[in-house]
Amino acid sequence: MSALVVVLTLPLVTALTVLLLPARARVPVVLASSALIVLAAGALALAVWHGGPVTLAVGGWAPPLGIALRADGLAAALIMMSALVMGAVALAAQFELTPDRVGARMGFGFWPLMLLLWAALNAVYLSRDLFNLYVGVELLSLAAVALVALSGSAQALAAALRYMIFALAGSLLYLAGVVLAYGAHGTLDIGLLAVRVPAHTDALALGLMTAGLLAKTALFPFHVWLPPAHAGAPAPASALLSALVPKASFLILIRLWFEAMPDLASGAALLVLAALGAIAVIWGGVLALVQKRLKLIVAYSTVAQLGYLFFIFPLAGGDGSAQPWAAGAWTGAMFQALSHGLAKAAMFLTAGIYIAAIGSDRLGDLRGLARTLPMTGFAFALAAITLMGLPPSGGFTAKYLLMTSAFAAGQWPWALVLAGGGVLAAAYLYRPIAALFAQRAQTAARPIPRAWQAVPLVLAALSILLGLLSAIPFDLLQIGRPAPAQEGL
Amino acid sequence: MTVWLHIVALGLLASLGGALWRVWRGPSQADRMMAAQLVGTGGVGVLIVLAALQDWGLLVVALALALLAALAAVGFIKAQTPDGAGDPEETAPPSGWQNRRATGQADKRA
Amino acid sequence: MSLALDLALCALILGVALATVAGGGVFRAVIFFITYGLFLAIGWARLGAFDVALAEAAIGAGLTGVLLLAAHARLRRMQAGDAPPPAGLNLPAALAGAGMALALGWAWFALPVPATPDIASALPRSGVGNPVTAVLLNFRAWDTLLESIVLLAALLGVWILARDGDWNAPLGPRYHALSGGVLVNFGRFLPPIGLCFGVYLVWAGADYIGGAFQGGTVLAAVGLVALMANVVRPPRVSYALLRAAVVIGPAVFLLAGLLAAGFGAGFLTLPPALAKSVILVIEAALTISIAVTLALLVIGPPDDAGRSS
Amino acid sequence: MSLTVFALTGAALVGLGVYGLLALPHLLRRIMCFNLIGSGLFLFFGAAGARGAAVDAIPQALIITGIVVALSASALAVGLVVALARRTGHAALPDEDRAP
Amino acid sequence: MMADVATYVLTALGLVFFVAGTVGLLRFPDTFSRLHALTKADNLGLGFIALGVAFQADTWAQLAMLALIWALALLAAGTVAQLVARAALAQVQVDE
Repeated sequence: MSALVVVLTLPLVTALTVLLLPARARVPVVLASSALIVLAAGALALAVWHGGPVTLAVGGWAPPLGIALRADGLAAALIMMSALVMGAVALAAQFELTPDRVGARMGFGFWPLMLLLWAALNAVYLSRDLFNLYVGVELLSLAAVALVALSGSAQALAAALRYMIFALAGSLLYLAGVVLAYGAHGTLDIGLLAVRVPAHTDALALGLMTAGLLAKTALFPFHVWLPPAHAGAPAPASALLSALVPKASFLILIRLWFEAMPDLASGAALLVLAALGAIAVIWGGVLALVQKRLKLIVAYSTVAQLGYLFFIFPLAGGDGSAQPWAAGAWTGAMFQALSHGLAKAAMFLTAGIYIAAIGSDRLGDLRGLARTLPMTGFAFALAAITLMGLPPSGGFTAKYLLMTSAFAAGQWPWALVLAGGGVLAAAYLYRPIAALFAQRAQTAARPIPRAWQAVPLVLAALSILLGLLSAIPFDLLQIGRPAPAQEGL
Repeated sequence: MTVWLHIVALGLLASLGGALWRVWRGPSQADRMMAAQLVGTGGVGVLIVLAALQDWGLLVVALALALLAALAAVGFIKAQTPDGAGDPEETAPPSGWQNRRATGQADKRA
Repeated sequence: MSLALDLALCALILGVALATVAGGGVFRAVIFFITYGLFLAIGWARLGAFDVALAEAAIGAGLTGVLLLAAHARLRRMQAGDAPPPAGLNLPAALAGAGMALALGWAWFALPVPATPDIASALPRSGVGNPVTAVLLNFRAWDTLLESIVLLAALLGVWILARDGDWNAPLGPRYHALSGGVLVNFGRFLPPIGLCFGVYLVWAGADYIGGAFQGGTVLAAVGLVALMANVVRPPRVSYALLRAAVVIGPAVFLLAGLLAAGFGAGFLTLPPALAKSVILVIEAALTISIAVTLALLVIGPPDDAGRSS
Repeated sequence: MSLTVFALTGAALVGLGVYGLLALPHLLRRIMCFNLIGSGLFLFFGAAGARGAAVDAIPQALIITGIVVALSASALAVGLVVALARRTGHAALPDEDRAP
Repeated sequence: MMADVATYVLTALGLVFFVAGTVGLLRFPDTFSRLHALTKADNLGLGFIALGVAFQADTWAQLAMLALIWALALLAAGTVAQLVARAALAQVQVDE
């Protein structure tokens, strides 16, 4: 059985199993199968590395009748990153979300929802079919909304509902585009749409799908739902929501613009997308600067960090073909997606540890905690290095690639935003770091198991390692890269 | 025959349009619900006519509609009771209906 | 003549939708929404999409209606049943709505008529005669499998909305009814009919109108009537048989797909010779899960009425 | 001709739903508006799929999937509204953004 | 031929009952009289429509289905009318 089928189905199989198991068997099964999925993700990446993109026509029916799945380097990398984050979150959640700490309801609910979220992510990463992507994204949204609501407080419920409204509106806009695409071309397959006979309605279809996906990716001005939702969820859930969920809708955007309908990319549209990204970088950073709670700072930082991803649209190309900087910008944005995922998950997990230790994540209460919990403080600082884009982290590689392509393309405003965003990130992350590493401890902390403390440290270290060993992911990301990402939109 | 069945379907739809006015006007919730019930029955009638007109398979749809209309009505009746879970025939809620382990008549039977 | 019928039907659909959006009062909007689903089902019948008509009649007009009615009743008891109606026309919203409608209207006239996938020649290898069922259970089985998981995710999401203190209580509100009353008798009489009809729909769906989702919805509907009449008691979240019923559909579906992959045929590939029986087994299991899941989605999380305000 | 009538009805339903979604504060009404938009899109889709020589079964299958997905989402949304109202007494979201 | 005549007459009768039910629904002054008008009229209306259409049916299965639909509608409407009347009696509430 191929690794692709395993990463696609094992989260589902585990979710169904967990529903049938007694409470005490739950965690061991999830951890064991998480390890298996990480291995399968590695095997898939290896298969892609050696043999090029892996494809599968589900049910043996080729498009346009059936649904095609395809793992290219990008999908394999995202699957691997998600598997690592999921595995780490499962390890942290076994300490944090035990029934005696949070009650039987949350202790039960988190696990199947997390696994369904995982299944949805892998399904979206792999799918080549626009309607199948719709179903996958709906599964993702429902599981994510439920995770936001998990704590049950009025604030969390309001945040979940606001999220749900944006997610549903986004789904419907996307669906409208899918309807027009099938209505005009009789196919939903991304590969077949790339070779379609152009129709007048294509621009409308692409616009509707893009608008819907932007709402789900929380790009400015659709970002208002994200901070309360990500800050209101229990920390392990926040880690998943912030690190992974927006990447899925972003990936669909990439598939649409670079693979299905690259011929429709106009300079103005690309400019708008990147400009919204730039505003998100600045605005998210400024708002993160004025927050008083650690989880809110980290959540607003997600708004800012997601903004960088949209620089891919004008920079991964230009007016000619085969510009040397195209590779830089495309790969840079993907590095940003990967390193942000690892670092952001690490940050939310450290926030969870602090809340478990002192019952609060207010900056004032965090003073001096790095003395009592040194591993956690170190993990936060490492993750912060990645988010600020300092060498030698994965975030540095990402921003370096984006910045050099911006200069090479002569589009220096993006470089300016990259630099400004880095400064803002340094500023808003300085505040929690300064508090954590303050001289005297403010609050007495409950003891935290060392194994729990090690989890975010490993994730943060991975995000640094991504920069140190950037050659391997760099080459993996080039496999199966769509032609427009080489020649530019 | 085809023309006549079209006319019947159109007439039914027109009649349902009239019933919708009662849904709009109310004034009581029961008025609205009963008018909706008439719309449901009329819809079953339209589907029966369409079955003769287009495809007899539509009788299946008509049957499903009849069944589901009953469900909506039961849902409405439940919603009309004081705690939203009762039965209008229990003129007063059975003593201790708040407590599910208490002695509601239905509880004893089960 | 036929056009006149369609015009009248569409006018009713639009009028009812307008009343849902524009009318004051949430209860009235809910009732109009129920009739909307009904007219829409007739519309699908006119379009020749009988399977969709069946799904819309069962889900759109029936289950969604009950869901909204019950929610409105609960909100009313919390004094949240109504919000002050917005004053006048919201101009930005009207512009957005009109823009969207005009864009789609324009698109209709601009859409080319494409060549569509060749279902007819693949149908004999699919194992079933109803092309819609062939698409759902064979050609695009992965969609349908994910969709059954979506239902499960929604159910889990609804369950975790319970208050912590209610978590071990039976699901849904505490229904009660007058023993020997009209409601109880109805709740006893209807389920057998619905059971036969639901099973018929699943069985007939392979070659004719119907299918697992429609059959499951009908079963869920009569199940709900039985629950509301207090003829059947809702179980607790922890009840093993309940968990099994919710899981069996997706589980059998996945197992069939993985077995196919294990034997080298490829994930979810059904060999034509076996396809019919495999599809029937999957549909039977799916029907159970869909019926239970839909009914439980409607009654909501465990809610111990004794402690509710 | 009939197909055009249904398609344009679908488009109008989407417009109505979008209006209601943006203009109506009560969350149950917003959920109904979501369903209006979804069913309007499906109606458009169904009409589009019936234009060819033979009726295309794929849109029908996708619509059935879509109806079930819409119900799942509605059920979760309704559950959230009821849970929110139970804690706050309101079935509308607070107007001000939590964002400063 | 006879069958067609029966269909014409019976469906026309059914239509008349439906229209009468609607008129009663619109014209009668209070909830309870409206309820009465309604249940009588729409059940008879549906019955005559079903009977009329039955003369066009080709198979016994279709006849059985028509009978089942009518029986179910009759049962549901009877039950519902009784319960709605009780509910309305308990609290004649005017919403919104």
